[in-house]
Amino acid sequence: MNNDIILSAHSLSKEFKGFIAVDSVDLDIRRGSIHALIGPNGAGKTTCFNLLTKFLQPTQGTITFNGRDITRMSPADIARLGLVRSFQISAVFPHLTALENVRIALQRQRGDSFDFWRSERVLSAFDDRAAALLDDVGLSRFTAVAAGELPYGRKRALEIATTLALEPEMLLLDEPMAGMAQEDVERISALIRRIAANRTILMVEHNLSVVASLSHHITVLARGKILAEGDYAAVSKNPDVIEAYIGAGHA
Amino acid sequence: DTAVKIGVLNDRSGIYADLSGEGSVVAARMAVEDFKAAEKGITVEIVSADHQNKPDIASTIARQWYDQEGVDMITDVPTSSAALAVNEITREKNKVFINSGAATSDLTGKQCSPNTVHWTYDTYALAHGTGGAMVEAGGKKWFFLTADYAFGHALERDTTAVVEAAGGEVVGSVRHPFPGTDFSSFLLQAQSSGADVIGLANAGGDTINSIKQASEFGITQGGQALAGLLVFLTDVHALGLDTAQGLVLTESFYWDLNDDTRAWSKRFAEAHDGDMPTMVQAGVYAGVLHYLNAIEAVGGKDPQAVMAKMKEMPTDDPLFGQGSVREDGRKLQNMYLFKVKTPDQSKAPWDYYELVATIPPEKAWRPLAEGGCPFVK
Amino acid sequence: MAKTEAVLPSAHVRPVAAGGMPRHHMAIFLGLLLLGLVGPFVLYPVFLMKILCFALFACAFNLLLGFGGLLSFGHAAYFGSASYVSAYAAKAWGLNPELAILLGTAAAAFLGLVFGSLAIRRQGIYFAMVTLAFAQMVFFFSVQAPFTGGEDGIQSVPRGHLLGLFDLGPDRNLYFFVLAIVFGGLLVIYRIIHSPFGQVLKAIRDNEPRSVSLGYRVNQYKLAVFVLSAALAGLAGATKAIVFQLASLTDVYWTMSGEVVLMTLLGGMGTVFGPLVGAAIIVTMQNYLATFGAWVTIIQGIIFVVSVLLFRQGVVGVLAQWLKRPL
Amino acid sequence: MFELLGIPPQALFGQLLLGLINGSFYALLSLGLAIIFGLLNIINFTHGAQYMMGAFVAWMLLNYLGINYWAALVLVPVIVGISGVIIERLLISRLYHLDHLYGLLLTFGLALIIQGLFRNEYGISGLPYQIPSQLSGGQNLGFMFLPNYRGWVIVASLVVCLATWFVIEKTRLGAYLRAATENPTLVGAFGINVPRLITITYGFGVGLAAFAGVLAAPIYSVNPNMGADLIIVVFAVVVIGGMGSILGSIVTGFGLGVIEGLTRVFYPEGSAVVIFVIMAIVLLVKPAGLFGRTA
Amino acid sequence: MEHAPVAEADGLLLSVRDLHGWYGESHVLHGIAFDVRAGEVVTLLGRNGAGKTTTLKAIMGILPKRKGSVVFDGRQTIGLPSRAIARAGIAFCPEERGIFSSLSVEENLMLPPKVRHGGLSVDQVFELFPNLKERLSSQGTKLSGGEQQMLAIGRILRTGAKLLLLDEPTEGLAPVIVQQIGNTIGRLKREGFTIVLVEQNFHFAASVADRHYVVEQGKVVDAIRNDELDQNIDKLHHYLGV
Ligand SMILES: Nc1ncnc2c1ncn2[C@@H]1O[C@H](COP(=O)(O)OP(=O)(O)OP(=O)(O)O)[C@@H](O)[C@H]1O
Ligand SMILES: Nc1ncnc2c1ncn2[C@@H]1O[C@H](COP(=O)(O)OP(=O)(O)OP(=O)(O)O)[C@@H](O)[C@H]1O
Ligand SMILES: [Mg+2]
Ligand SMILES: [Mg+2]
Repeated sequence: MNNDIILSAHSLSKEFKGFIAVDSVDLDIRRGSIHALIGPNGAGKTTCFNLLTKFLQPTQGTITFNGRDITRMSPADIARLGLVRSFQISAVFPHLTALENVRIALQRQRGDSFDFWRSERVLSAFDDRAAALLDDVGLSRFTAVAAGELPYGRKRALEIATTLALEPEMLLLDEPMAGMAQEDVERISALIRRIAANRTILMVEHNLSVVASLSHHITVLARGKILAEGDYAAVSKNPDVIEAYIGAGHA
Repeated sequence: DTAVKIGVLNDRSGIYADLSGEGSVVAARMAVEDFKAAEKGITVEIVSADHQNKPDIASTIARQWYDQEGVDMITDVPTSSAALAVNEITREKNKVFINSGAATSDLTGKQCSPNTVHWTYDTYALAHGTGGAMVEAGGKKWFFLTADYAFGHALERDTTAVVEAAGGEVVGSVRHPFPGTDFSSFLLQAQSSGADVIGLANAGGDTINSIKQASEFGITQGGQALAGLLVFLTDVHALGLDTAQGLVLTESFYWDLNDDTRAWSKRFAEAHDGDMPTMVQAGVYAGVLHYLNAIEAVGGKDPQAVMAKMKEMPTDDPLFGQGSVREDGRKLQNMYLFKVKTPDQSKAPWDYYELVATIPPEKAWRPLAEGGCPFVK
Repeated sequence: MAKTEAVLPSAHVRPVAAGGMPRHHMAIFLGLLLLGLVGPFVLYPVFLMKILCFALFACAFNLLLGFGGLLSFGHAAYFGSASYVSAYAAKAWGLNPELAILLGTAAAAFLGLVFGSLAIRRQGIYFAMVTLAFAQMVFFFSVQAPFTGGEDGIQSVPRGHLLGLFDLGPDRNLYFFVLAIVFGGLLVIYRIIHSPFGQVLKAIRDNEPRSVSLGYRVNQYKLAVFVLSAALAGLAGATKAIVFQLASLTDVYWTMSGEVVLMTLLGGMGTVFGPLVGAAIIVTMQNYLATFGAWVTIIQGIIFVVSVLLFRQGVVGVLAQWLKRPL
Repeated sequence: MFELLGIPPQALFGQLLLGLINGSFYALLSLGLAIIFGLLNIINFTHGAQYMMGAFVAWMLLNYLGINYWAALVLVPVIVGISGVIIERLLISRLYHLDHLYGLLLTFGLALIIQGLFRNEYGISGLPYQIPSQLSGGQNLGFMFLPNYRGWVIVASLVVCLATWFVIEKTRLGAYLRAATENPTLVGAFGINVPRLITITYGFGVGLAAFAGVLAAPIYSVNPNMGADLIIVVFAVVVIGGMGSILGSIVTGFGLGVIEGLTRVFYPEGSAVVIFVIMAIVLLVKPAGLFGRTA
Repeated sequence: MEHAPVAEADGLLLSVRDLHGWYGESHVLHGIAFDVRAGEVVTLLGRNGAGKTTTLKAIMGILPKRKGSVVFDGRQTIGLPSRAIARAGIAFCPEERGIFSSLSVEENLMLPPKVRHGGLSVDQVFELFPNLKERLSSQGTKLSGGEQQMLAIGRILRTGAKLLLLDEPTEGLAPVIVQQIGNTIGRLKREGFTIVLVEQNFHFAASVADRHYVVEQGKVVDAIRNDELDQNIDKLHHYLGV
């Protein structure tokens, strides 16, 4: 594979006691592209995610990131390489304020913060950047609110802001739009488009209009196997896909 | 006239609460009564505290008593660790310590102190009493059930020496964790060892448990004798005769020895809701009495003088009869080998022991030379 | 839904807004120092030293529970083993007190490293039980090992001369030595809490998987705080051994682990100064109830129950709420 | 006749059997803990004290009311269980909205209180309790003398353990209980009376401990501390087994009993810590515990 | 109130008046008021954080602090514990699905006790959600996000409650499934179920509901009949900030 492939998985499989959730999937994700992973429920999308980010160990197959084999790495190390994920069920630090949530991510730039002898004053350096990120996702009004008290949709937004704070080379977003009101969907799509400029993004999304408008390339999973690949136009015409996923209504 | 303050420091909530505890305070008060302090223009005050068998608590209290509350003498102090701690502080503060409750013979050995008297018993005496007498009684082959810590090891070591000296042999021993609950597997090993005597080189709850389970495995019925190296009247009381019958043990006092002991014990029982005195409590009585007598004789409470006097004049009390306090602080008196009665032998409550043998002081206690007490030349 | 409140009410650890030590904390520290300095002229020094040692112990424990969110039910292991080591070093090898104490602390830190690296593999209640079990292991070891003197413990430890110069025999001299150690310890703990490291700890306690996905090696952080806490607990234990000239099984028994939890709970877990107060209260109580035997444990139990049910923020926590300031 | 590491095989059988007996106490206690934990999400530190109460209440019934062992075997779990129900209603139930660790602290405090009270009342050196006449004596199995009573202990605990397992894992009630611990609010919103479920469960778990206590009374010294140290070992057992599965804690209980028994023969000095060592190893190789569910 | 709920009070199954709700100190519902007729499907629309979920929780009695009046089937339920409300015939499908990890899929499905006859049979549920049938024995939370959603809905269809409160049932579901759910809701309606639906997916809402209530900052600010939707579409877009 040529070097403009940033992440590639080869014959990736995951088996849960006899049940094969992901079945020898080959993925190649081009640098700088927005790549959507769609498919019916239970197709194996989230599992794929967990495999790529090493939250699950693949039963077989190899994963290479920037030409480097990461199949045996720990999730934390993957993140350090610049391959960062979000979660399908939203993940924030409930007792920290929105600002602190983002700051925790920014703090990573300092490398490991084992420096228990230093004062936390050093962290205030990140406040402006954090505020900016929150503003990007429309949370500027909530900087001082404890994340746990934000409504669901806002939590998702905060999570994305936190993820961005890591300046990751590649982002994996699991259903970023789930449970968001229209207005947020718009904003987040815009945001994703913006950040995609210098990043690669792989996302799972059921909201087809979002997929259509955002993604350059689409992989359709069904029952753990790849059903179809290509851009939206192509995929959405594919009869199998319509039958298995999109359904009559949309076609 | 002199005002004396005596501190009874012992275990009031833990494993030794029954054999010392409040009973020791009662005994101390009786001593003051019988001494008729008031008439002699000596005012005696008694304070008491619980050291919970913890040396650090014991030492804190001792310090405070000596430094702050003007206590002149501390007595009882069961649990070797606590006793040794108090022993140290008493020496440092130059006061008087009359121990009755602790077993370790170090109090008058390596750790001996010019400010300490060790009254009622010690491991050496127990080992020799039981060990020697049993072998004479025909228990030649021994197997030890030993609590796996310093105290247990010491007890086993001493007894082994006696047994072998008396022509017996030790066919084996097993070390059980301390504290332990289930001794069955160790007892099984003892049972199959073919020994005549199973020596219990442990204390408190461990001993009770091992005896209880021994009876369950029919060890005494099986012809093997069970020898408790550190068993008190209260333990037998707790076990009940069904379980404890046939057990052999050594003590320096039993309420039913003679008229004096019976009379005194009756008074004690009245003052201590019906419970008969243990040798430790008896020791506290005798110790306090001797201390007060010494003070009277000296005409003051200067520790050095009083200690000297206590060692100089013979002891005489209704409980231990004639005796003396040796240079190294060891109180010398008879020891007795008892056998626990069967339920139908027992006529009255607390009627538990039958006397098997009386061990005279010279045989009972460790010779001065062997103790290795530094300040004794 | 249910069971969301973290072990420590997060309100108490909101970081001091982008500043160093807030003024009222500064004031409290100075006040404490003052108290410490006049104390021995008013009260029995040995008693005060006991409070100081336990205060440090409790604060070290609170570092782990209140700020690391890890409830260790076996902190006696580090407290006790340190006291054994320093006692032995001072008595058998005749080391100077400061060296003996350092050695003890190091030992505790090492033990913390070993047990910690195992214990952090489990969370929450399991963690508590694992630490408790390990502590029990240390207890049995201390019973059997020859150098600990079994049940007798290590007795008559020399207080020695500080740096071989100042005689620590007199209670007052020793007292100021101890005061210095404990106060230093407290400042260290304070700084740990309010450091970048402390921030990450907070995040981890809040949402572990998320912290991982942000690239934090969570277990290393947990281990780090565990070792720090163990070491400081060791410092307290080692000092106590020199003060009482004694190291014994009580220091490694599970009741000791329970007591330190109680002190922290009563004083206010997750507060900076709570454990101090808790320690003072409990030690004083034990001192005056010593005569009541079993009642000591009963009363301690009652305090436990009451604090858990009605008084979760503890004395200082309540105070903090009342003053609307983190303490 | 050949020997195994210096131990004749018969003796070994004997030791294995004793290990099982020992294990049946671990099993009963860890089972009770597992149930309570599984459903209330608290570690019941009072468990040891309640085991002790079991033994004491049996003793009281006998000495104050002349009620014999067999009746006690049924009555005591009920009585102590009820005391548990009261504790749960009055105290523990106030903690469910909090972190589990508060439950640990509360029950720890309760344990201190209960043990203290019994110590004040009955002292520490323990009380006598005889083996019921029907079970006194024993069988000579050739390789060992097995007291009938010990045999009975194995049988009784096995039966009780398995019955419990069945109820929790295989019945609808069990499903309610498991669901209720995960999300009581939602289960309540399905129309199920969660608080009552939880109370019953706690009572039952405590009852198990009390049952173990009665079984123990005739062979172990009945004293206020009998549960205190035991419970810590049981905690280790629970960690090794992983509280995820009921069956797991039963198997682990018996298994560790045997292992400990064997250590007593081959390396007695280590028998106190062997379980903790195993726990350390398990944590290394299988952190979730042998039967634990990894979330 | 400027928006008229339902004029004629006949056949009212649920009537909410001046409903207030709190999370700890924060006052989230400020006098919600709306009505639902028997056999009707109504949706609560609104932006994130408007208070839709909270409203459902309050009706279900699982919001710790609530005031006001919720009359269900002629009976005041505001004071009742949630289990009593459930027994009265209301069932709730939470936003976060609430699948039990310690229960198998089957146990999850069977968990809610039947409160009345007329619920779907298990087979009917499988018919709706074939995925579930294949994974019956696996651990509930091991299901994919969507499968969990199906399970969460499926299990309350069994209970035979009269009134179903569904919080964003289509969230994270594939279009095919969304259509299925749509059909299901239609069918349930025909079978006489009454449904209160919280939705972000406004197209979906339009396809199934009779009426829409718009929630803003803890108040119902408007009520729109589905057949008048086209006239009001701009207003609605304004509300939802599209
Ligand atoms: N830990 C697990 N154990 C067993 N089976 C699992 C596990 N995780 C997922 N599965 C199964 O693997 C299949 C794929 O799950 P996955 O979560 O990847 O689906 P998905 O594509 O993300 O679906 P959705 O869009 O609904 O989230 C599902 O059938 C699920 O039941
Ligand atoms: N557990 C909580 N504690 C405190 N405040 C909360 C909590 N949950 C929700 N809130 C607040 O209550 C308000 C309403 O939340 P709710 O979840 O009802 O909104 P929603 O309309 O359901 O939003 P969404 O469409 O995102 O689900 C929001 O402002 C939110 O911040
Ligand atoms: Mg998914
Ligand atoms: Mg909602």
